[in-house]
Amino acid sequence: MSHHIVEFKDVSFCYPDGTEALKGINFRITHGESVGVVGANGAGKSTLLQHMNGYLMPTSGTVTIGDLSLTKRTRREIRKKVGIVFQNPDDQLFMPTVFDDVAFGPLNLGMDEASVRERVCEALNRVNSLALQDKPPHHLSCGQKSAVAIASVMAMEPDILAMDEPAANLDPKSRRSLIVLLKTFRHSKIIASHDLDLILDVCERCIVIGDGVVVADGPSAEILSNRTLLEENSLELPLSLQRR
Amino acid sequence: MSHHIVEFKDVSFCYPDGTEALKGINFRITHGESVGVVGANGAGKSTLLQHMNGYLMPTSGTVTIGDLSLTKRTRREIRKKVGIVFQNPDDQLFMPTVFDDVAFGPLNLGMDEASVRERVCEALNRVNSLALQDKPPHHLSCGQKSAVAIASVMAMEPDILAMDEPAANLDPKSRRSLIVLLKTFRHSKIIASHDLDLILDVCERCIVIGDGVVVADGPSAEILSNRTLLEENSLELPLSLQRR
Amino acid sequence: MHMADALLSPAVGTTLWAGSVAVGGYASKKLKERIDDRTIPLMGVLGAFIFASQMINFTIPGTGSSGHLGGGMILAILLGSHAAFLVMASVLTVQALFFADGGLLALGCNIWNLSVYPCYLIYPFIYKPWVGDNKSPVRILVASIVSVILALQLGAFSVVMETLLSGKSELPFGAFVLLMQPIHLSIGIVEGFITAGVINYVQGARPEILESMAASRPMGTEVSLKKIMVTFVVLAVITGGALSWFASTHPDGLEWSIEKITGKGELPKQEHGIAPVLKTIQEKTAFLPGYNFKPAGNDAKKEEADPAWPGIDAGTSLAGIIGAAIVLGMIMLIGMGIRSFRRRDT
Amino acid sequence: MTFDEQYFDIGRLDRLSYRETCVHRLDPRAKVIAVMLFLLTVISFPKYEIVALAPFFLFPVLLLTVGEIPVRFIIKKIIVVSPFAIFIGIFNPLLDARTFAVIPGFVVSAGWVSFFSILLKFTLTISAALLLIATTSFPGVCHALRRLGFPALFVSQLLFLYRYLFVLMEEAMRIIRARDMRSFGSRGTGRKVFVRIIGILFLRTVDRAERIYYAMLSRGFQGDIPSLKRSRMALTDLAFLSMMIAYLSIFRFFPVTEGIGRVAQELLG
Ligand SMILES: Nc1ncnc2c1ncn2[C@@H]1O[C@H](COP(=O)(O)OP(=O)(O)OP(=O)(O)O)[C@@H](O)[C@H]1O
Ligand SMILES: Nc1ncnc2c1ncn2[C@@H]1O[C@H](COP(=O)(O)OP(=O)(O)OP(=O)(O)O)[C@@H](O)[C@H]1O
Ligand SMILES: [Mg+2]
Ligand SMILES: [Mg+2]
Repeated sequence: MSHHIVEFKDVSFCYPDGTEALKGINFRITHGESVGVVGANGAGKSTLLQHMNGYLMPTSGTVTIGDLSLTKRTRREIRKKVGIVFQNPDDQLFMPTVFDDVAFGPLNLGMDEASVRERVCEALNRVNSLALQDKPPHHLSCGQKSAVAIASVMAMEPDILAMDEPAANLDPKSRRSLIVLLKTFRHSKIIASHDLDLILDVCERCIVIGDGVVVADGPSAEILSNRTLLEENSLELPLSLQRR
Repeated sequence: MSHHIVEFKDVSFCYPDGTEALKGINFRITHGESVGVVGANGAGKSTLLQHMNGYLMPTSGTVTIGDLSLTKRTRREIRKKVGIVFQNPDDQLFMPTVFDDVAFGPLNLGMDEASVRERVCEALNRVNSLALQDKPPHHLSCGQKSAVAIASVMAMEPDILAMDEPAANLDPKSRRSLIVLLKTFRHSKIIASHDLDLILDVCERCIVIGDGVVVADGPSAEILSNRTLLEENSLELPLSLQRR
Repeated sequence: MHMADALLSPAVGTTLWAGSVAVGGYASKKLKERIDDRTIPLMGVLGAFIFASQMINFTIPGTGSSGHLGGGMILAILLGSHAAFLVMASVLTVQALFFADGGLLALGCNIWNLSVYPCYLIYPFIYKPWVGDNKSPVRILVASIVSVILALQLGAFSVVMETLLSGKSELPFGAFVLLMQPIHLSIGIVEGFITAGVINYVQGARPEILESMAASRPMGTEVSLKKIMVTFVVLAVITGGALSWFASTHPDGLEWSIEKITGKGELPKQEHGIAPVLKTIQEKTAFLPGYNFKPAGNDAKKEEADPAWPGIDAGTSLAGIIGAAIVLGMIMLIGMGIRSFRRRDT
Repeated sequence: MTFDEQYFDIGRLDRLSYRETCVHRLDPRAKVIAVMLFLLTVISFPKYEIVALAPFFLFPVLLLTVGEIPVRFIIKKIIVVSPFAIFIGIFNPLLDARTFAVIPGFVVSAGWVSFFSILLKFTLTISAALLLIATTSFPGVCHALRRLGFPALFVSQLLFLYRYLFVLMEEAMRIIRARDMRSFGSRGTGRKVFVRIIGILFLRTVDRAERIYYAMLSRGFQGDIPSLKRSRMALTDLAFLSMMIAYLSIFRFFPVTEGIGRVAQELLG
């Protein structure tokens, strides 16, 4: 199933104001892999994720998703395959009610009403938020918003899932169910997070980004127990590995 | 020193749309205590914190800060005593440069120029951000913004410090320095967070909120190791207490 | 459409600057008397909102082009005249500085064209009396569209007048108006729809916000006739003063404009396409200040004989060109010198 | 030009203004006054003037080089905003075809001369405005305006606008991203969704203003935005201003360029 492959080849990205956020990133993710992306504040994680469906286009180098290499022309096709959950849930919820919001994507895909309804309920159910469906998003608490944002992306059934700091505002139980949810998601996934314990739980592979380059890439268990490597990158051992 | 006391007596709060977010909250915090507030998403933590300086006014019940009970009239006095750091540092840094921002409070207190300068430098120094003083806030990273927001509250020398989810987007190293910073703050402090490890590190006392009421209140070490209590409230053991 | 520095004469530029500064001072004074201090951050953040909303564009059905929110009118509806004027002036200032939209001298014109009309004419005299406390979406829609169109038409017309009175452009009044007004009509319709859409949306989703904004704005709930009269008199005095000033310096230009406005000088009949039209207009008219010679088409000899021709003879011009080349060359050298010196320094 | 680029451009301009060169260190008031005088002088030349404008390129070139501002960036910005002036100016050659014989044996029409003059003035005025902001931080300009007598309320607005410009633009950009991700082409980008998004952005803006207001209150805000006294006019600033005035008046009132040309002409024979 070549179409679930993600490949970055020498990807560099420079913000128009001159900040070099990525400086030659190389990696390849094959079908079904789950990969954690970790690094200091400002290392380039969010920038990297935004390349995955063409919000940002590499200044140099190529991004390949499945059989398509990312260009302005293939962007639309690629967006159907890659679902991204961004850092701030407020920015993702722009429809007047939770239900409408989750339905927005499926409706734009041209699905009929009955199946949209079904999809929406299923997606909300998965994040334990079915009861919120008629609320307007601005009346939700932070964590509730995050959960709904995840549902709205899940409802599109993407082939590849990318998440930026998905657990930041979730309570420990919701975080735990997110972990379970992510584990049951069978396709490729990429998760950028400071929550190293979550990465350790969900991802078998981990990429450390430092100042726009890949500093380390390997099995999570190995990388996330390498104290010197982590400390060089403003990280520390996952809390569950820190003995009190 | 009665003026550092915080007391909530039967405090209830109902949002204009009818959501009962607080349903009779009772607790009392004495001088120098540091208290963690934990609970599920939507339990009412942020709502509770917003009562501490009159951003919200209780629908019923009384909030007492020091010798003053919170009313529209005493609000201004109380705001001088309680410094709140909300979740989003962007909303707190409203002046065009870091220096101006930190100086805003002291200037409003009517201090003369030299002592304002001194206060600002001292506050910025405490959060290791003195070098940022001439920068505009929009050129700072997430973590830097949080640090400056804390400094701008600290420069007011509040008697009581309240923080909502202070570590949400910080990388582990910045989180660690925040913990150190909080430990050095001598006055009373109240911290709402899902990061139970942080609470365990910083607060000797912990209040569990569930659905608008106080479910438990006691020493952090005790409460945060009580697995059943935590699990009933959508929480779980701090990660550092979970053995892998 | 933003007026540009390069098209302005100092007289027009400074007059409109003075006018805008006067209105700004008046607005600040009025606002200061009754302001609820929570409007201060609200005004600032709403200015930023105007910018942010301009980044979001949508496809206008059928045309493939995209539209966005302009600002003046929606601010006036939300904040009332005085606050809206100040916010709009700040927005235009940031545009002039960061986007170089217009320029700093033209800023006076732009504030006048894009803020004074919606905030001090259209809103109090058209939108407000029309909509009042009536919340019906249809009425809001119609009133918004009409108001935005009127405001933009006035603005566009002012751009025309300012350009003509400055005398840097050869464009004749009629053709210029025919170029500017229709463009702004279509922009106005789109913007009117958006303005109404946003007001209606907010009305539906969070009516309490509109109410609290209305409650905290000075010129919102009770409009006193006296105040409007004062505003109007201020406007009239400024425009009147400016116009009579021009009348004294450039009698022909103004006469000509007024003749055109009152419709005596009609557009000539079209022969083929726009070029002949422009040419006939040009032949029939001599209207611009400092342009008091009779244009003579391609007839070069007549031109040289014309005593009003700016006193330039071919000899000085050649010297001028050589001089300009030398001066520019020297400036380039200075620039490069400084650059390399700096580079060596660091 | 897409709006994203516009946003980044102002980000870049803003960053340039925080550099440390001697131009950046001049008092903002001196720079504001100097630039305004410069603009007025340039604009005051008559319609057919070209030659006498040449010396006025010295000022922007000095700001550019001493202030270490990238030339290309400024040129690009000038081109981006040029359409309106070009659109209006291009009619001059069409309408004013009288001969303006400049060089013997070579015929130029008056319309082209006045058009070229507009372009020169445009380049000079726009670059001066851009360079002012590139060499003076925006807060600096605001404080200058305040001390030049602009109303405090207006200046506070301007500062708030500047502060939240970046925050809200980023917010808007993220919302567009979210919309585009789930829109699949033109579906979902129509007017209805657009108005709703603007509406949401508006509501959030109002909520944010409320939070900011409370943040201000909790730091003792009582209706006035206090500010510390900034730098005062130093000797260098006064020297800069007087040099500026001398420069502007010499080249405005004396045909220096032409004189140089004449001397050169004579020397060459
Ligand atoms: N819009 C932008 N314009 C210019 N520079 C930017 C922009 N967004 C981010 N940057 C810069 O790019 C670099 C990478 O930022 P990015 O947001 O990718 O970091 P991150 O790893 O996601 O950090 P965090 O953990 O704080 O979310 C940083 O130096 C940042 O300052
Ligand atoms: N502005 C509002 N209008 C109506 N209901 C609200 C509003 N803000 C919050 N609520 C509701 O009030 C309850 C408490 O919300 P609150 O934000 O205090 O929760 P929280 O404990 O801070 O949650 P989180 O951990 O997700 O931040 C929730 O049920 C929420 O949906
Ligand atoms: Mg990020
Ligand atoms: Mg909360």
